[in-house]
Amino acid sequence: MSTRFKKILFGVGPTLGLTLLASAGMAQEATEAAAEAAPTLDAGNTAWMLVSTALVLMMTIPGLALFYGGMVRKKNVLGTMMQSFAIAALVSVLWMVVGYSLAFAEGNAYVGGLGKALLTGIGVDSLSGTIPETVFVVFQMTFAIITPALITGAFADRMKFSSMLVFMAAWVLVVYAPVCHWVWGGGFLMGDGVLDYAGGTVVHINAGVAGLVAAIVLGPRKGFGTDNMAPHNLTLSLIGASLLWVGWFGFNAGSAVAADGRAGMAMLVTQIAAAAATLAWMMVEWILRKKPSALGAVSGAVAGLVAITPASGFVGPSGALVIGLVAGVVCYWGATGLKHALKYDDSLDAFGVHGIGGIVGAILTGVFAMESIGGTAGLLEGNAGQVITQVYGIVATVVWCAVATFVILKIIDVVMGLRVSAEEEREGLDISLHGETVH
Amino acid sequence: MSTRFKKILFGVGPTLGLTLLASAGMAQEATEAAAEAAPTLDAGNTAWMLVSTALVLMMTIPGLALFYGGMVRKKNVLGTMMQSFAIAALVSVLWMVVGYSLAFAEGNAYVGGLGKALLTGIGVDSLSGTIPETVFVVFQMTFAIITPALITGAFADRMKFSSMLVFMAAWVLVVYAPVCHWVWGGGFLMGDGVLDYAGGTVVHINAGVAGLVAAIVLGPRKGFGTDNMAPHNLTLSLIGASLLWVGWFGFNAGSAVAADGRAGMAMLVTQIAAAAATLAWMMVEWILRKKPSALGAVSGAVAGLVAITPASGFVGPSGALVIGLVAGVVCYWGATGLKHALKYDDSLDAFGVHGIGGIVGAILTGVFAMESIGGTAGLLEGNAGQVITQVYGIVATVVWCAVATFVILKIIDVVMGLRVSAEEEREGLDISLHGETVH
Amino acid sequence: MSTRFKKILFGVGPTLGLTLLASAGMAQEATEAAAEAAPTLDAGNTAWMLVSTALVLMMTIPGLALFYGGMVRKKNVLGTMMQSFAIAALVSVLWMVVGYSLAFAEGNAYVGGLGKALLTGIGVDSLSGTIPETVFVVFQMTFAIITPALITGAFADRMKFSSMLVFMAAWVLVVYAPVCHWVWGGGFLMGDGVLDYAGGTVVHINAGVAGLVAAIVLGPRKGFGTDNMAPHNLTLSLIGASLLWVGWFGFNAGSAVAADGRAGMAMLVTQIAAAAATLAWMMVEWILRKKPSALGAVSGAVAGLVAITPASGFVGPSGALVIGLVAGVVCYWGATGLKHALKYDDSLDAFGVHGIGGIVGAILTGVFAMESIGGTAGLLEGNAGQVITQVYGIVATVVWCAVATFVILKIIDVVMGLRVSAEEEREGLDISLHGETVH
Amino acid sequence: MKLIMAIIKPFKLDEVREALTPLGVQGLTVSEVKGFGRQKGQTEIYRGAEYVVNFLPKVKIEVAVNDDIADRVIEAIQGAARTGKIGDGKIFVLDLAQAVRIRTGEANAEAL
Amino acid sequence: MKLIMAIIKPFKLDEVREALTPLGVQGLTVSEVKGFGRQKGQTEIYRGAEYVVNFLPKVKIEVAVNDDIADRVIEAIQGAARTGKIGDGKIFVLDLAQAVRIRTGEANAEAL
Amino acid sequence: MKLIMAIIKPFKLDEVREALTPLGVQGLTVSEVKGFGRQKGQTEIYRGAEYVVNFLPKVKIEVAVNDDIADRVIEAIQGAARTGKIGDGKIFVLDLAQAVRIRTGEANAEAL
Ligand SMILES: Nc1ncnc2c1ncn2[C@@H]1O[C@H](COP(=O)(O)OP(=O)(O)O)[C@@H](O)[C@H]1O
Ligand SMILES: Nc1ncnc2c1ncn2[C@@H]1O[C@H](COP(=O)(O)OP(=O)(O)O)[C@@H](O)[C@H]1O
Ligand SMILES: Nc1ncnc2c1ncn2[C@@H]1O[C@H](COP(=O)(O)OP(=O)(O)O)[C@@H](O)[C@H]1O
Repeated sequence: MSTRFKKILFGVGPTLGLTLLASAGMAQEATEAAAEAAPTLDAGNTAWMLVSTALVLMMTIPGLALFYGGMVRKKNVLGTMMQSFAIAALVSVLWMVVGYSLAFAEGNAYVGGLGKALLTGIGVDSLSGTIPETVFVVFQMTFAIITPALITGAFADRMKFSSMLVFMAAWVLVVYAPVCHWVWGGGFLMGDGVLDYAGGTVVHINAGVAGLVAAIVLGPRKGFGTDNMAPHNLTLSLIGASLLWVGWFGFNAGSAVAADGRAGMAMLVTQIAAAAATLAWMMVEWILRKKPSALGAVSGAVAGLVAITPASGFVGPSGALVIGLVAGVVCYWGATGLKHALKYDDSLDAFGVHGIGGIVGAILTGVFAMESIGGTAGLLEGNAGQVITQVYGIVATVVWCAVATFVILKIIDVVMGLRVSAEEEREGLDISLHGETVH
Repeated sequence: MSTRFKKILFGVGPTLGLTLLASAGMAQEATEAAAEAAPTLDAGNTAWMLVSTALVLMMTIPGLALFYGGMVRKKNVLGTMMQSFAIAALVSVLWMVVGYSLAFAEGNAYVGGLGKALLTGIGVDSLSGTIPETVFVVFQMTFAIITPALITGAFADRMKFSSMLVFMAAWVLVVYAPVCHWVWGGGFLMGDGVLDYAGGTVVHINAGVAGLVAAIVLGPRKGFGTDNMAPHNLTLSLIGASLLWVGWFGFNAGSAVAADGRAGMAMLVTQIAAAAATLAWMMVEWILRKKPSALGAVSGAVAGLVAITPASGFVGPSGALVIGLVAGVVCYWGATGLKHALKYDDSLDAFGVHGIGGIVGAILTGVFAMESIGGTAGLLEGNAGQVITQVYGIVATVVWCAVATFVILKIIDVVMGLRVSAEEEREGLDISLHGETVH
Repeated sequence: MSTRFKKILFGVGPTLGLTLLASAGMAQEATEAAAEAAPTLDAGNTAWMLVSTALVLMMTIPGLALFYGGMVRKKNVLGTMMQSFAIAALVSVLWMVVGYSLAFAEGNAYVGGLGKALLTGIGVDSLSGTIPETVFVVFQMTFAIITPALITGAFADRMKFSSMLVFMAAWVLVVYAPVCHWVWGGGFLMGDGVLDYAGGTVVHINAGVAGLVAAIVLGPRKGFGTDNMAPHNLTLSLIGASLLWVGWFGFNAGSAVAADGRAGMAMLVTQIAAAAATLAWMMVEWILRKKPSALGAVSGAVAGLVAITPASGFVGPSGALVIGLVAGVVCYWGATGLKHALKYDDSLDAFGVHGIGGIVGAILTGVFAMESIGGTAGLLEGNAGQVITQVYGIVATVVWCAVATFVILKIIDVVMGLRVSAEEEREGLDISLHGETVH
Repeated sequence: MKLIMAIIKPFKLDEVREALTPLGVQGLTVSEVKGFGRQKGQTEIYRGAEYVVNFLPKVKIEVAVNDDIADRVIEAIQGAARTGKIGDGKIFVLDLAQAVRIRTGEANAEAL
Repeated sequence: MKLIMAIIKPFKLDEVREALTPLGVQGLTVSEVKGFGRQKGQTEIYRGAEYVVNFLPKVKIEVAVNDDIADRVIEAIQGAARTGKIGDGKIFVLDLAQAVRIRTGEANAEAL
Repeated sequence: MKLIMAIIKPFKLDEVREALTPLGVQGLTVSEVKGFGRQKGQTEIYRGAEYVVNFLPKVKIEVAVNDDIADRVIEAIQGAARTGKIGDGKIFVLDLAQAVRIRTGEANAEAL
């Protein structure tokens, strides 16, 4: 497969460059197939997708903002929440201008074209399957928002706000949009049969790996390992995790792009996996640390939600139960043992939970996929090859994401620097970057 | 009717035992009637039920977690929120394994069978009426989650986390699932014509009575009546109550299992009753205590929402207005006069608001039910018998719930103890049970 | 047009008076036209409207309550949140009793009749277009709730709770209901072709102007300009603004009263405008004040959401982008330069953001309206007259709102006083009005 | 006069206050402090990161009294604040040169 | 030198600070405390449970000054903090044996 | 005995504590205070309203020690808390008349 990866590495970069320069081609229906299959608008499906969009936006603001905000020290809570909020705004505009097009417009195997830049040709009557394309655009926009927002957990408390914005802008266009195209926009991973129902690869592995790279490039927080960096207010994290859980129904069941049986099954397995992972993480902690913590419970829930994401449209309740249990245990290790062993400061465990959880989920999707649910059989139904395909999808994403993220960060570091000054870091982001404090 | 109750007491217990041992019968459509009536999937109804499910989950996490979390002392806020969160996870898994089956699978008049244990036979295409059965499973799951979570308010600040989990697991299977079967799963109360649209009996009376029993069995908090136990942060409770209110639309209007006129009417009366009760509680407080409090306003809102729950699909706007006003006043008494008179420590008024409010609502449903709305006439339309039937439903639930809850608690007390040590209680649940604190 | 205004001033008052006295006429379908056009219930549309209603309620509680609560000093947080909560309850009941009728029942050009007082004639099967009229009633109720709640930001920290309730009751009936009738209920502004898709005029200009008048009539907070009145906890405001943003999808896309292409486009432009305004405000602050603040970012988001409100069903993505950018910059000025120049204490910028933003949006709607989207062309498509019409709508609303609000406040001031005592103001509303504190 | 400063366990505050009233102490000032000493705190664990809390929540009472009752006040505090477990705290006594009641300007004895 | 400790009503802090500047006081330290005394607090009521707040929020000012200005400082504080209503607070004066400015190591008078 | 009161920059607390242990100091009491002095605070801006924060977060350490080690304790604190930048804080030394360990009733030297 190595040749394949050369192709990716030496393929995507240039193509992307070219595409960006290329003059806008003519608009094309985003999801032709679907469009042909069901050419008329369905109010029920549209209603569900309008709601799913709202739910996924709620995952980032206030969900993720709170989840992360509660875990940092008090002096950084506004700065942390501000990152998610500003990313929501920044990416929305970028997505409208060119992101959506790069992901979903007619293009090549690696990246979409510019045919839909500025949403050209998308009118009030344009359909994407049975729903208005406008809804599909915003729904996908909310995914493009939460992915970079997830990364911020890895470099909490120390990145310059300006550099963070520049980094996210570049990352969304150079990493997110292409990978989104690979898997959902008609790119090569889609063609190769990689299963990722709601974004285990596109969203979580992608964000987790980018976070890991960022944590390493930026280096640890001052006082990491010595100072007390206990979460300042876990009630915020509990609210955030709860809203993430609720919003995840829009994320996974919404990925059916319809209010149908598959959406229902996606919701059911999402609930089961989240619950199982919560219990699993709690139990591991109870055994190893004598006390089940609230942070552990919510971390487990998120781990389970991450792991079920790629699987949600393909597996059944029992598969979901196992995926949840495994994710709870493995992500606990990812956020504790692994991190402490390798000594990087992935401050809020963007990689430990989303990276690891995404990988677990992607692989187990290949194991538990059921033909009767998503049309594809997995290992348990005798299709061992699917697991290989899943691993292949993971590797492709990890490689491109890691390389591109590293390059982007290094360039920004040279141009404008990545970290706040030691003084500002000690004073806290709230006052030093934003001129505000929580009184 | 006494014979009837003997039958219940001596009927449910054994039957439940037997059923649990019994080998799983063959799967049966949960709501056959409905299924026959409308055999095809309706995307609009499905969309609404997907959303209602998300809304009801939101009621517990973060809604109820915040509502309760804000009312306890700071040292217990994480432990309190953790209870709701852990219950959400625990009950989800239990519901999938056997709870749903005990409530909705073909069984006898007292409890469902094991035909749907592990959700056997529920595929991506299985329907429950016009929506996927998977959606019905999760929707009902969210009811099974919030009911035990409501109980936790009664024994706040003093129960062992381990014992709490064991208690809730047993309670959901021995009390909730059967009562749910009685009223909604084809059990005897359904047959006898008891009206409970969205769970006044199944959810609120059930939780309230269980809470009262638990508060008495566990005994009061250390320092109850002497120490200052003022709510530490009512902003949390205000957020929680607001999310409960919003989520309640899914609870009541969602109980129509369709996006139709009856759902609309349910939403309208829910809003009116909640509003009326808020004003009523506020006014009573204003008159008796000279100041209308925020805690009073939100307590009133919850009281009104509880009381309209059984009535929501049966009464009209004017009925809702009266139900709300009555609930606001009576629950104020339940949470103050009654409690102080009887001296039990129902710490966050699980019984005072949910028990009393549920009873008020169940009875008034019999008074204000309109044939034109739910097909059944109430007292005002000349059907006095309905009130008797409602009372009968209440008594049946109260008796079984009280007895079973008491027995379960006593057993757990003997086996592993119910309360944390005096030392742990003083230190607070956050640090002593979960090793965390809000800084 | 001056004659026109005389007619308004001397027309609405009396008419309203008469109407209120008039005996209830017979019920009439609220939106006849619509009803005729689409006489059968559509489950998809109904599902979306049920959800939109929940979303818009969520905007006020907890959304707005948190947005405002975080901006005041700690001693006033409960009192501030309580205002939104109590208004939600009060207006719900008023709306049922007579508000809905005054806005949507058959009436004259200035105010609706009493034909639907107490929701007479609205049954479980009554339709409003393709959705149950009950749903339309609650959906509109949530608009009637948030509008007065928005006003409270202008007189934060100093108004008596009792006077506040009386004021809001009067204001909703004398100002909100009529203006709502003018624009949406078949009143003269509707007839004259004023475009206001989701309430830029009815909700935001109306609330903003009322707020400005209230701020001036009540006078500034004690210590305004000298004491430190920094927001006590912006994490609350960040949560609130996020929930406002999410809920706004129900507000704008819900105003399509259907789950269709126009709803989708409304959602898309809402997202774009909110994002653009967030970035705009942030950038202005960054340039002028050296630091982009979290409060600035969320203020920008709200400004953009306000400005796109009237435009949402009429403009496309590019129009939305411009509207957002302009709103971000102009509202920044409204909340800083303008306010400081004129020296009134619009404490939380109800006018600066909602009044100014609403005016910007109403005018730009006339500029960017596209025939292909909402059926009406704007300035850019050669219909310069639309801008005039928009201005006319603004002036009509501003004049009536300002005059009526002033009169109502003055009367209340004479009868019962508007402000708390200096002592109570210093102690804080929480303890002095509600007998509670955040510990 | 003496300024008596006592560092005690927070939950003992009410008992101490009640023990002082009979001695004619009409006022005192309290602040939340953190104490470091022999008593060791609980461990907090967040995703595997352990933090032993060295600084434990204590309450500091400051009460100005006349010399004549100083000793009884000290005894009363010690008696009421005592649990016998490590961490009960300390009582420090300082000489108070002067005291003024702001409202009236009364000085020393009358000020207390 | 003297260490002057004043317990005042919170909203009087700025006035007091401004009253001290003209006397050449260049620094002071403030802490939030709770005061128990003759002044009675408001009652909080939660679902019928009443709590009379005995401990009222006060601000404690600690300022070290040279003996020569001590009396004027005390007067200034008393003048600025006074409302005439019960609960205005107290001023306590302690002898200060030694003072050091950490940054420079300067001692006593120079340290202030 | 002496009661040494030091006002330092918050992030220096651990260093100071560690500097005292070798001197045999077994306990101390800490409180969060706000300091006003030469050091000027950052400006907070909310919708154009600027607030210069005059009162900066500081930590107050109170430690009772025997006379013999008092000077070394003062030096240790000064050494550990010093950054050389304005705002490092002060050390105030008061004579301590008496000390009692609540748990045991031990007095003075034994109480520390
Ligand atoms: N030398 C000291 N100076 C000031 N405060 C002290 C000193 N020693 C102890 N304390 C305070 O007394 C509290 C209790 O002391 P500790 O040694 O833990 O228990 P005990 O008082 O029973 O010996 C500490 O938490 C600290 O606040
Ligand atoms: N003996 C005392 N020792 C220490 N602080 C005291 C003492 N008496 C009063 N205070 C402080 O002074 C504050 C005001 O005292 P109080 O008796 O309420 O009013 P007044 O100072 O007008 O007599 C109290 O809240 C308390 O903080
Ligand atoms: N006269 C004083 N009395 C009490 N505390 C003081 C006094 N002067 C300064 N402080 C405290 O010391 C802190 C530092 O003083 P400052 O003048 O800012 O810097 P430096 O100590 O370097 O001169 C102040 O924030 C305040 O808490």
